[in-house]
This record gives sequence, C-alpha cells and structure tokens, in this order.
Amino acid sequence: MTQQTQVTGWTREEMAQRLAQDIANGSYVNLGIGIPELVAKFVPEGRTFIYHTENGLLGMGPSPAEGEADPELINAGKRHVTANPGSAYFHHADSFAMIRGGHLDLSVLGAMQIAQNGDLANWSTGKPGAIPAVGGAMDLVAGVKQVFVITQHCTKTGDAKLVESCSYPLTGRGVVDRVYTNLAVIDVTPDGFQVVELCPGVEFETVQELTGAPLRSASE
Amino acid sequence: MTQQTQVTGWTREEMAQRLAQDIANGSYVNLGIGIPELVAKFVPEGRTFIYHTENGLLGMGPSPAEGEADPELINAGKRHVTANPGSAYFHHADSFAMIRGGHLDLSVLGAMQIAQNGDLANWSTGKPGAIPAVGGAMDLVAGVKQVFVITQHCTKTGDAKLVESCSYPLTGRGVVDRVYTNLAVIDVTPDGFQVVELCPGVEFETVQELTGAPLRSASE
Amino acid sequence: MINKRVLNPAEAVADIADGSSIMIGGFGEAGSPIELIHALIDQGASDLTVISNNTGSGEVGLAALLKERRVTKVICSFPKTLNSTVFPELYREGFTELELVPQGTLAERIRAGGAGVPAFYTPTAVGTPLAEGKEFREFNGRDYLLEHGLAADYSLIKGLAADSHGNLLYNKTARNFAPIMAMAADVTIVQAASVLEPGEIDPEIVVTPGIFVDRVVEVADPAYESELIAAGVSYP
Amino acid sequence: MINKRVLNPAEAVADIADGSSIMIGGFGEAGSPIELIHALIDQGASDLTVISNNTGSGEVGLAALLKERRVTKVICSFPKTLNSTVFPELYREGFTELELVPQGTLAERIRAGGAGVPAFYTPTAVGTPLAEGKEFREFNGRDYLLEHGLAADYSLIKGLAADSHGNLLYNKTARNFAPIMAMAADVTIVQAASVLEPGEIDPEIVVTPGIFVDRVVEVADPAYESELIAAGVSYP
Repeated sequence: MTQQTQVTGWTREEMAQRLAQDIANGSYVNLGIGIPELVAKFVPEGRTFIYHTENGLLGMGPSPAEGEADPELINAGKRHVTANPGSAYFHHADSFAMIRGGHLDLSVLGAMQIAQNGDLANWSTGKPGAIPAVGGAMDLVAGVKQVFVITQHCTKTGDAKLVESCSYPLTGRGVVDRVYTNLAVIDVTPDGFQVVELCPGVEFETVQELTGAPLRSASE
Repeated sequence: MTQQTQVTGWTREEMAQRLAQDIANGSYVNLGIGIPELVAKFVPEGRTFIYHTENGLLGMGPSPAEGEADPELINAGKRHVTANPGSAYFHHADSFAMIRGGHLDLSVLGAMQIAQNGDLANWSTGKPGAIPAVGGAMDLVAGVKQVFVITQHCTKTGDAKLVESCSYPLTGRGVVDRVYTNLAVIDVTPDGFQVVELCPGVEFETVQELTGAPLRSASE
Repeated sequence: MINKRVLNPAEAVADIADGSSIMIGGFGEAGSPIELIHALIDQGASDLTVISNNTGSGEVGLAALLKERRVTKVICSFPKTLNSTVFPELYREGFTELELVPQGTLAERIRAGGAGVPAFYTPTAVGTPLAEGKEFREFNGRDYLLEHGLAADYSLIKGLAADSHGNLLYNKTARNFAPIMAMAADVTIVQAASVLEPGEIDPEIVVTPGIFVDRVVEVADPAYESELIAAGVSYP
Repeated sequence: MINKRVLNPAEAVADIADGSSIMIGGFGEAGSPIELIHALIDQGASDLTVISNNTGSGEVGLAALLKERRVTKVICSFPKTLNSTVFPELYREGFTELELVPQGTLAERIRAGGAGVPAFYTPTAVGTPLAEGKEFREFNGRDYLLEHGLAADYSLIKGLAADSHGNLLYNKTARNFAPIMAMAADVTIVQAASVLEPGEIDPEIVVTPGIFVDRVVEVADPAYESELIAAGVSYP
C-alpha cells in the first residue's frame, strides 16, 4: 500500500463540490478547518446551508472584505468571518448543546485515518513529545447527526488513510458515515467500506489498492 | 403544646422588618410567597437588595401602578410585578443555575414545620387525595447560601411548628439557618434551636412552651 | 431559502399524533401558547403526555386540553393554581397521571434533554419523598440525586418576535421554559406576535437560535388566560 | 446602592493569591481579557491553575503569563495555535502540566460548576484516549462518560458593555466562554469597553446577569493579541 500509484483524481475543490451535492437544503452544517471549509464555495443552486461555528455563531458568512475584519468575529479556525442575515451569537455551552444534542445535521471533517467500522482518528498522531490538542472534534463526531470526512485518499507518503483499524488515537468510535476522497465517495456500512462513486477515470482496483481495508464496489 | 397560650408577639410586618435588618447591603434575595414578600417593604435605610424571582427575573421591583400591569411580567406567586433599573430576564435553566449554583445570598420561605436539625417541611401535608405541588422550594433550600424561615410560631390550631423532627414530608434536610416567628428569632445550630432574640414582652418560658423541641436561651 | 413560517396554528400542529409527548411553555399564563393549544384541541390528538410547569387555569388553554381528556400524563412542578379545578379532578379520578418534579430539576432535565446530556446529579430533593426510588451518590461529602434528561416529540412555545429562520425573542418573564423546551423537542412549534425577515433581529440579542425551531406561526394579538377567564370563555 | 466598579485592572486583580485557580475567557484573541492578564502579571501571583480554551499567542496576554512561569497547570482544549511557542516549551520541560479536555466537555463542565451540578454524563470522547480512567455508564444502549463540574477561584473575562450591577453584553464571537466562566468562579472580574449606569442596558438583552459578576473595570480601548504581536510587543 505504500506503493506510489499514479492517480490524482479530483482536486480539493472538486471533492468539496461533490460533497456539497449531498447536503440537503436548509441543513445546519459545521465545516472543519482545511478542505472542509471549501464546501461553502460550492452550495448547489437553490439550496441554502446555515453554517455553525462552535465558537459561538450560527449563520456564519464568508470572509470579510479587506479592512472590514473584526478581530472578535472569527471562526473555529480563528479566521475572520462575517455573520449572515438571520444569524445568532451564543456562548460555548449553548454552542456545544447544539452539537451534543444532535441539532446539527452535518459535520464535515478532515482525517488522518478512517477505519472500516467508522472509527475516526483526526486529532493526534500520538507521538511522544507532541503537544496534544483536541478542540471540538470529539464533540462534533459524538453529537452531530451525520459525519462526513473529506480527505486525500492517501497520506503524503502514500500510506492508506482508509484502514482496517486505526493506529492513531481515536477521535470517536464508529462515527463516520461517508468519506469523500480525491478518488471516490465511500460509505461506511455495517459490512465495511462501500464505494458509492468513483472519480471519473479511476478504476475500482486502483482505489482498492490504495485502501487498507476491503472495499465493496458500487454495484455490489 | 396544643394549649392556647395568650401571646401575640410581633405582627407579620414586624417579623418581616426584623428579618430585613439581618440582610446585608447588596444581597441577592429570593422571597417566597406570603409573609416573605413583606420583607421587601422594610429595606433598611442605606441598603439595596436585589430580588430574584425564579420564573426568570433578577431585579424585581414592586407591583405596577394601576393599569400598568403586563400579564407576562409576574413573580413566582404569579402576581404582577415590575423590573427595576439594572434588571435582567433569563430562562428557567439559567434561573435555577443561579439557585442551585449558590449564587443567591438568601432565600426567605414560609414553613409548616422546622425541625431542630434544620429540616424543613413546607410543601405538602402528605394527606392522601391532596394534589402535590412543589414548585421551586426544594431547589431553593438545596442551593441558596442562607435559608431564613419566616412563620407564625404555631399553627392556627396551636400546634408547634418548631419540632424535634418533622412529621410532614420534607422540603429539604438540614437546610434552615434561622427562623423568624411572631415570638422570637431562633437559630438552628448543631446543638438545636438557639434563641437569638425574644419579642419584647415575651418570656423565654412561653416560647419554650409553644415549641416542640428544646430551646437554648439567648444567654446560653 | 429557509422559511419556517406556517400559515396558521392549525397547520402548525396538524401532524401531532395520539400518544405524543409535548412540552408546553409558560409559567402560569406568562408565555402560555394558548392559540397553539387551542389548535391542538381542535386537531383531536389524545393520550398525550404534557410537560409543563403548571396545569392551566379555568377552562382555557392547557386546562381546556386536560378537560377534553386528551392528556393521560403530566410532568410538572406545580399542578395547582388559583382557578385550577380541571387537573385535580382528573388526577383524583385517576385519568391523568402526575410525575411531580421540582421546578429547577424540571428545567435542568429539559435543558439536559436538549443538550445531549442523558443524566446529571443534583442536590435538589435529597432527603425528601421526591427522592424515593432515585439513585444517590456522594460528591465531596454531599449527597446528590441522579436525574435524567427529558425530551419530547413536540414543544409548543410562545415568542414575542421570530424571524423566518426561527430565531426568537421573548417578552419579559414569558421567556421562562421556552428556550430550553425549544432545545429538547424533535419538533418545536412557535407562535410569535410578529414574524420578521432574517436580519431584522440583531444576532447579539437572539435568545433562541433558529436551529432549535422548526415552525413559526404569527399570532399577532395572542389571548391571555386571565382575560379569557374574566370574559367567561370555556374552550372549545 | 450597588456598585461593582473598580478603578483599574490592578485593583481588580489585587487579591489573587499564589495557587489560585483562574478561568480566563477567550477563544484565540476573541474575548481575551488582555489588560486583566497583564495586571495579573504585574501583580505577581504564581503557581496558578489556568482554565482557558487556548494558551495564547506570541508573548502577550495569556502566553506572557505562562512565559513568566506563573502557571503550573492549564486545563484546556487546544493548547497550540499559530504563534504559540511559549506553552509547548513549558510543557516539554515539565513546568506546566496539561489537562486536555474536549472543547464541549470543557464548556459543559464549566457550566455545571456554575450551576451546582457536580457531575454529568456525556457521549463525547467515549472510546478515545481522553476517556482513559473515566467512569462509563450506558443509557439507552449508548455509552457515556462521567464528567465533573469545574469551578475556580477567579474568572477574568472581557465584555463589550457592563453596568455597575455587573450585567454584561459581549461583542460577537468574543462571547464564547465568558458567560459560563462568570457563573463558575467565586470571584468574577470583568473588563468592559464601557461601564454604564443601571437601566442603560435593556433587561431583555442582558447576556450575563449581574449576580454572576463581582468586579467591573472599564478598559475603553482594549488591545488585541494580533495587534500587539504585529507591533513586536513582548509583555511585560
């Protein structure tokens, strides 16, 4: 699996765009830092998503215009944002009541590893000496109705991210519903990984080769 | 103890006035329904008390002027009230967080029975067929820093209200700090009831006779 | 576009099925969503469990729903009020069951139900008959009771203003249980004196964020229990 | 008359003793009470336990307090940020202990500490290393962890406006942990850009009622971490 197969597949933007297609109109969505944030650029025509940022804003809008940033209007990644009409501010206990209480429809997160049983590892490599930092990831995966992971199919060194069982410390147990990678859209089912859709031009066998656990093909 | 000794002692207003002397400036106070409400009429010169009503208002003011009542601005007794400058509205969970979290300085309540160990019974006679109703009394006695009871020394039928142990269902266990009756001010101490002050003209022996548990006199 | 407005109270409560659990806001008449309750009476659902601080007054609003024998259980802290005769009769008769909960425990259980907290410990009611059968535990030398989160199929609440996203403002002490009940139900239905466009409510002063609200209906001039009772109204 | 105003940040933090536990509001620089933290640095208290979501940036504010070796323990969810070099060094050296808590659990523990709830159950972190050594319990077929309320000797928070009774408003996402930290400390100290008279804040929009606040100090033009860092400031 560490073999460098030459496939590129979807770009980050295409992955985000593909994921956005699967979000229903009116959904309350929390987008993690990184690729997940790109989803907001690809809201399908005719739909509205309402973005929750766990530091206390529902109805988060895009980055402010140059010179209009307020250092106290930021998202969970501590970047300057705006507030859309119809938004609301609230404190952290209320914000995580929304998360833990199952009021958010969707959490989109990055990942280090996803296991075939839905386990997610995305907060720590567990390496000695590293400064552990967890933020709200464990709350999001434990509380939000649906959890989508968006990630490159393999690590920069070519290792599989979709695995039989995670070697990194878990963020949550059996929490991932669907994975969007540069190569495929893959559901986590009671029978393990199930390919929903392949990136055009990418063969099932290629994806299987780059995956550390058995895949079921879309037609199965 | 059911003997009708002829003593009247303080009026309800005098009892309330006496109690008000013992409240420090700036205290956050919850006044129960009935005699406790009278306390607000006797705030000593130079002091300010801030009244909490558990249905969601801090900074409660007096009854509104004729014709200025809002049916949605009421106290826990469901009577029309006003909001003083510097007040705040909040929901029930926040209101009882103030109570349970020990943020209120004083709760003033009526009583059916007070035991010498500080047990309080003030919500139910426990009679079969009665409709039980508890409201916020159990929360107040469990959470507020100090609990003062203000009550007639005896029931209408002449029974003692201060007793060795309560026969009525409890509101709380060991929660009463001090009792203000028409006859005396009495502390609940680890050694039982301790008279702090007698109503002028009332003899210690008279109070003892009307009390269902041993009293220690003020000089002891 | 997001638009949670519904046309009228009847449409707002149309899908409430027999056997549903329903939280109903209000402390006495303050915050009682009378028009939604009356629509529920008209709608006909029965065998309901109602979670509410009181049991209504006279024969309007919540008391009228009880009188129509549609509520088989109430979870509440204070089921008697001035002018409250309906519930006592149903209770004595054995038609309506009562789960009596201290007011603060009721509030905290509802908040927990909305916040994904299945259970918590509280000092309230330790040593009293309301602790009977409950689990105890000591923390730092003090006894506490285990209490469970409380959720419901529906919440019916009253706001002063809403926007079409469901953001809510309340009127004074009518706020009481509404914000936490909005959190704790699968479907939260709001009657508000005005329903505004998104952006018309300052995001800094929103009390209930729209995520907790499913339907809003404008009831521009809501009735009050006391007024209806004074006018001799008995619903329906 | 009730007046919780104090003259300046130095007076506000004067009584904080060595060994105190201190909650410090803010999420990144939003809501960080920099002037109060700098006053605490000047004041000299050491061996502090700090409860805060992050550990500060650069060498100003919370990071500067850490750098002065005044904090022996932090309880936090995310102790690394861009420009955050101070904490990692103290942590590796073993000078400052870390209790890592998921952000929502941290928030709920603080609220519980303020609300008189000694412990509660949460699904967060089940099956992860942060659950190690914690008590589990199943409710309705799902596993939950027992988590304990968190309280502190002091809270230092930042508001937009206060009145002399301690009622508070916040600015946008600077609200974050401040309202719950105000509830959970014995002494809550607030810096606000303006301190008003009672009645100048509408009681309907108060976010933190004055009962949770002990001292308010006006800091009319508060600094931001990012500005200080950009200006090359290293405190003191």
